[in-house]
Amino acid sequence: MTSETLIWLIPLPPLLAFFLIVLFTNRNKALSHWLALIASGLSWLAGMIVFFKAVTTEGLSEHPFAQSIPWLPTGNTSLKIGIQIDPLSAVVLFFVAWTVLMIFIYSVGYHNFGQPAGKHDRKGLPPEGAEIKDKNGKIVHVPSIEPMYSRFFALISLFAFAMFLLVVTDNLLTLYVGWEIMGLCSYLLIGFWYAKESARKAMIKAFLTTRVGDVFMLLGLAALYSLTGTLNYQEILGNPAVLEQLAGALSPVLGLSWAALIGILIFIGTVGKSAQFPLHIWLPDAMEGPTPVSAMIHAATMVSAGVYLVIRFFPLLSAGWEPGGVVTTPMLVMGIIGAFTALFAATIAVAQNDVKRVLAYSTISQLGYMIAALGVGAYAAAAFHLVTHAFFKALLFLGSGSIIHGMEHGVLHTGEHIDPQNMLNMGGLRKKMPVTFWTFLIGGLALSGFPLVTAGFWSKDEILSGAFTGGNMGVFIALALAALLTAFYTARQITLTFLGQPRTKAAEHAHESKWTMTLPLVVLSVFAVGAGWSGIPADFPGLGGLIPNWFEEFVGSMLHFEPAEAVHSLVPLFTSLVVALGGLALGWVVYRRLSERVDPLEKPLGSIYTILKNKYYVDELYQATVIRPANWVANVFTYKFLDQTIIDGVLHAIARFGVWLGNGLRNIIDLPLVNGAGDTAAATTRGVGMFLRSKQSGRIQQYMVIAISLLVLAGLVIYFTVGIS
Amino acid sequence: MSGLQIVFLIVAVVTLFSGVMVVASRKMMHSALWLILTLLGVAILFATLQAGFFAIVQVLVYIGAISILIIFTLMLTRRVMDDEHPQVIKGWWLPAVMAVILFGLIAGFLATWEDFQVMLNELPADAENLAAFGSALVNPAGYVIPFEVASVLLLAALVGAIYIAVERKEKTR
Amino acid sequence: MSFWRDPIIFIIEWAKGLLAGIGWGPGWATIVGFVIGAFVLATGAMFFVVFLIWYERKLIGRLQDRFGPNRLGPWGLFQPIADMLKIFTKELITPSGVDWIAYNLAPILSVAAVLMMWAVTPFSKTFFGVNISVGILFLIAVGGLGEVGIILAGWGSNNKYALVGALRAVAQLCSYEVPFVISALVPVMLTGSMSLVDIVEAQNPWYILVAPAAALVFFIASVAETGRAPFDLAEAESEIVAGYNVEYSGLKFGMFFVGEFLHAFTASFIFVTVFLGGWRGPGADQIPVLGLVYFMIKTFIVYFALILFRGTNPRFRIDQMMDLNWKVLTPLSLVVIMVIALVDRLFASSADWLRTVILLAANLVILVVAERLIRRGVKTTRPEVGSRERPVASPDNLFIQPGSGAKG
Amino acid sequence: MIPLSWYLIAAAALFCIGLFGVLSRKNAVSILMSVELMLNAVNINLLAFWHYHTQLQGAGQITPQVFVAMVFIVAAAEVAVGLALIISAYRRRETPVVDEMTLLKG
Repeated sequence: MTSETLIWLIPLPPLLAFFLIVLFTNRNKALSHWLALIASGLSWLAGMIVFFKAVTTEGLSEHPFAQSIPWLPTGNTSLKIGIQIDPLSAVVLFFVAWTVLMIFIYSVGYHNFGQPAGKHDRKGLPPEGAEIKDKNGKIVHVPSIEPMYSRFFALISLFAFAMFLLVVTDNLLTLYVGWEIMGLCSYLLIGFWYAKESARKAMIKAFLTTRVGDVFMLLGLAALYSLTGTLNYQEILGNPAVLEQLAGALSPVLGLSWAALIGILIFIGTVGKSAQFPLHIWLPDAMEGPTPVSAMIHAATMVSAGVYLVIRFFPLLSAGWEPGGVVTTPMLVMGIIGAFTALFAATIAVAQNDVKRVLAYSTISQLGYMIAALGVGAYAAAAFHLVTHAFFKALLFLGSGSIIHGMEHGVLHTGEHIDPQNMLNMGGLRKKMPVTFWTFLIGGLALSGFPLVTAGFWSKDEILSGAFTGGNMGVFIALALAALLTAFYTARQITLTFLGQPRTKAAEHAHESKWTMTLPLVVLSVFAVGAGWSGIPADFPGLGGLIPNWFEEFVGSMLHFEPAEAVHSLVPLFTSLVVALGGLALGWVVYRRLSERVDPLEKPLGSIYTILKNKYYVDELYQATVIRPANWVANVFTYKFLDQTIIDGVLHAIARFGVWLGNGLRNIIDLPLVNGAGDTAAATTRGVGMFLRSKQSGRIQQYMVIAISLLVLAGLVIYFTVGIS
Repeated sequence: MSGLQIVFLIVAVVTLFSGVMVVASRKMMHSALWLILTLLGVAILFATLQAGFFAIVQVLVYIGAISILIIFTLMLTRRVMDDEHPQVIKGWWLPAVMAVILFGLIAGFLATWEDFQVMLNELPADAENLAAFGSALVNPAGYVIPFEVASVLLLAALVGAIYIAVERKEKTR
Repeated sequence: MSFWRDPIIFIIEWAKGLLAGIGWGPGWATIVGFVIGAFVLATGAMFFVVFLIWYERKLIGRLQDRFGPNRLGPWGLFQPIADMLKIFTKELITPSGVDWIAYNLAPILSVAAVLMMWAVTPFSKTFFGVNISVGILFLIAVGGLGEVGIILAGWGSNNKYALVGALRAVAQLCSYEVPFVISALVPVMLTGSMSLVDIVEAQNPWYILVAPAAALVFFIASVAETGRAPFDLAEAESEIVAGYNVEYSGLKFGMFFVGEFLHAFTASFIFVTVFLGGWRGPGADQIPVLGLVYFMIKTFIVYFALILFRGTNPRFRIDQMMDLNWKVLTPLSLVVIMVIALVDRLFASSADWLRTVILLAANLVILVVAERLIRRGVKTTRPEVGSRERPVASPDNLFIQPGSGAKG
Repeated sequence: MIPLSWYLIAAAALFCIGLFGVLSRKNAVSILMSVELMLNAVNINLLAFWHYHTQLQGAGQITPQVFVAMVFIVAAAEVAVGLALIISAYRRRETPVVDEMTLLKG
């Protein structure tokens, strides 16, 4: 089998699994999860083979594995469907395959496979737990299996299909298809427990918010197709002539070039999908889904798609840009939005108590990093951070799921009524859940960029140095501050959760999750450390050159120009060292001795803390600026003023006048003259109607005779007027 | 006048005559039998056009399937089969006049075309290129979509016909 | 070309030469040749039926532990001739109320349809009526004319039994055309041509060895197409008197009778043509007349099988007949054609013998699987029909004398 | 050797006969038969033009053949559904005569 054939086959097993589960096996839980697991395993296997083939192929970026077939003929051209694996999609495929497989395995344990069904469990609600008798005949509470277990596996299989499709495709159209299928899946997965009102609201919010971005993206896509006549990556991005033309031509909007306009439109799609600043509000709410798994899909896989898209379209976004030169408009927009989002989300994360929400905001912040990196032209660094972030964020989310699972176990055991997701209720879990602790620690250190060892350090360092050498000091400072905050809230999270003493009884009774949940943690923690070593900069003091900077060579070959000669400076390196270590230390010091369930920062920060806790009131802002005004306009202006006062008033006046006039006229003209004529007309109409009624006989043939007669008549007329000449 | 022309004239006259009989006979069964003769005549006309494949398919589909189906239906609706009453509607002369005028019009319009009187010569033996025809039907660059649509149509017709014609029994309690 | 190698073609060439000698052009000579050939073939076929009837009666007799015809002539060989004479001399009764055209056209059509099939069958390498490029389609199309004949008979007779018989017959024939056509597509696909001549030439080895499953379906479907036992519902004597031909007598009945025998024989030689290599055999390429001999031998073997089939199987009920068609043969033939298409395509480049072996294996697998599936659907225990015990024939019974064996 | 015009005229005549049948026959089955006549007329035309174009351009033309095949398919589907409808209507209303099916009468 050639690589191309194999690539075609990558997305198919999950799709097949989806249909099989939905159509046939949804009654049988074990069979359903085996189907899903085997399918994702097959995709993983194929993905790995393709990845290693791609890595060992020389000059892959010039001659990617690609193949396409015509799909929809549209006039002279035809929309094609095809596959393409180049260095960028190869590395994305690598981490997608791994994380997807791990999620699948993890889900088996997370949904309590092998546990009895709960008596009060209903479809659409999280399982409440079951009562069983243990050996001594005592009734104990244990977690119960998810009632819609098969449905979950079907949905994540479809999700995996869409993600693989998005990665292996060679054109924007198929990418868009995968993109939208993912949107649908995220809608369904966020609202997986659809009986909860909050879940329903969150699913609608996520769907609608991302749709805003998607509409703009579709506009960009349509513009691109109408200008170039193709949506294929190679034909647009691999062709300098096309890019040059697009960058040169002026669009009708704001004096932007077409390249800039399309770039911004596509970037708005990313803003929606990857939860960047104005459209970030859906992501924290998306945590309503089945805790870690869906959250991690939304945080580690799907949002990566948005970043993948802009990385993929970087040649277009940066069309006309020379390294070291003035950045293009889209890049400027990306730099500003990315840096702002990174800092903005990091500050919010500091004040969140929900273990998942911290991670959600952290995700937004890290995605902002990548966008900002692209904004300053650090192409390979962005891709690198995308990969490392996917691994350690997946690890953190799965870890948080494990924590919550352990806490839920404790809650079930003790019967306490506390929120198992609130970090203030935890503490001291280190001894109860050692595997989770160590893996979570690795993930957390990677996230905060713990020097030299973790993957996060290398990628973040590259971004910082990219921002520094890119000469964009504003971006650099914002990112550095964000990194400091990142380290701080990470330390806060770890300290609150694992260190110190248990603050509730439930935390005392928490215990380690099953191997199906811990195995993915271990695997992912290996990558959270190891993935960084593939991209150590060659000029790093001390370590540089020990291992070749493979990643930059591999992915960097995608760009057709040489990256700027890096003026290496120790400033960014020191910055990243200082912010990482400093933030971590600060977090540890502040939260080390927490015993009561109150955040020690709440008092000193005062109102700032409240603002942060309420996420800068963005939701409320939208409520006040978009939703309320819309309601107000509808109610007060349109209904009360326009409708009731003006229109109705005018109408009433006309009516009154009409009544007066009518009364007058009636007696003078109407009764004698009009009525007489009217009656005659009515009688005539009636007569004609009676006559025509006999023509509507319900006999089709009669109608047809009439139709044909007219046709023949028309034919005769044409024949004797036109035909003869 | 060559032999083929004579054959054509005889066949055409027979075909048209039996066509008239299809619409004119009082007995439905006779009308169906005349229809078979007409269809056979059309098949022979196909053969004179050197479209042997379609001639055979005409016999296969029309005579072997369609006319049999029609006769079947006639047998199932037997009450009127022996009906000796007029089978045409009262004002039948109007459609007749229409048909004649329409025929005149078509002929008149056709006569204005310059190639109307062109002779159809004998084609080379491989003109009816069935292999090319067959592969065009399954070629994405050819007619695969119409072909697929037609297959779906046939399937839908099959299912629909069964659904419509099946005698629904009252639900037994 | 010597006379002995290919006598028929020799005679035809000689006759053409004779006509040319008189001064007729080659075109007219061909036309006259066709007319004479058709006449000779048709007449020959009709007389051949006489022999077929004897053959069949003899065999059926043996199957039923009787002697069969054994009085007139050696081994009763002249018995059918006597029957024929009797039929010729019988009165032609035309019942009142019949539709004259339909009533009289029906027997003619039912024989003509069968005879038309002889026009495209290659009897030997050189001896065939015409080689049309869509030979197999022609066979099926002409089969449709036979159905018209039956319908005409049933309707024209103005008789309820006849009508019911015709309806049954046509339902059966229409239904069995589906697996018939699909299984006939297998040889077409393997050959790449619909011409019967090409199909015979391409059979190396015989297609029954390549696609036995298709051959089985084809055989059963063609038996059903002939309307003989066990598929003789259309003339089930015990149910609807004699089916569509109940109102016919004398020679008109004889035509139906001849048509049926001829159809059975034709079905067997079509099977031979399509699946058993037609005239192929050692030396048939060099000496075409040998091909004719091989062809006849094979045909009689198949015809023998047909009679065994007839003699050993009870008649189907109508629902069983339909079940067999729609639930067994049609799906089976669809599976067979898909599998063969797939295998043939996958192994298109490998050696011929390898492809043959793989196709054979695939067919056998299909047959085994189908057999398993059918067995699962069959009710193994049949419901008891009567509750009381039936009287058993015993020596006490007055109608059976002890010691007198059944003698036919 | 036969002029194209003969075919076209014959087809037109057959078409008009069919049209007359559709417009004037009472029985639904009859109408269906007349429709078949019209379809056949169309097929004669298509094949005549196939011959004409093949002769004109010297190569076998595929498109007319495809059209003829489509007409066959559509005719088969139409007859199947049409006859099923007629049988169904006959069961309900005890008549296949279209004249008596005047549910749309105003």
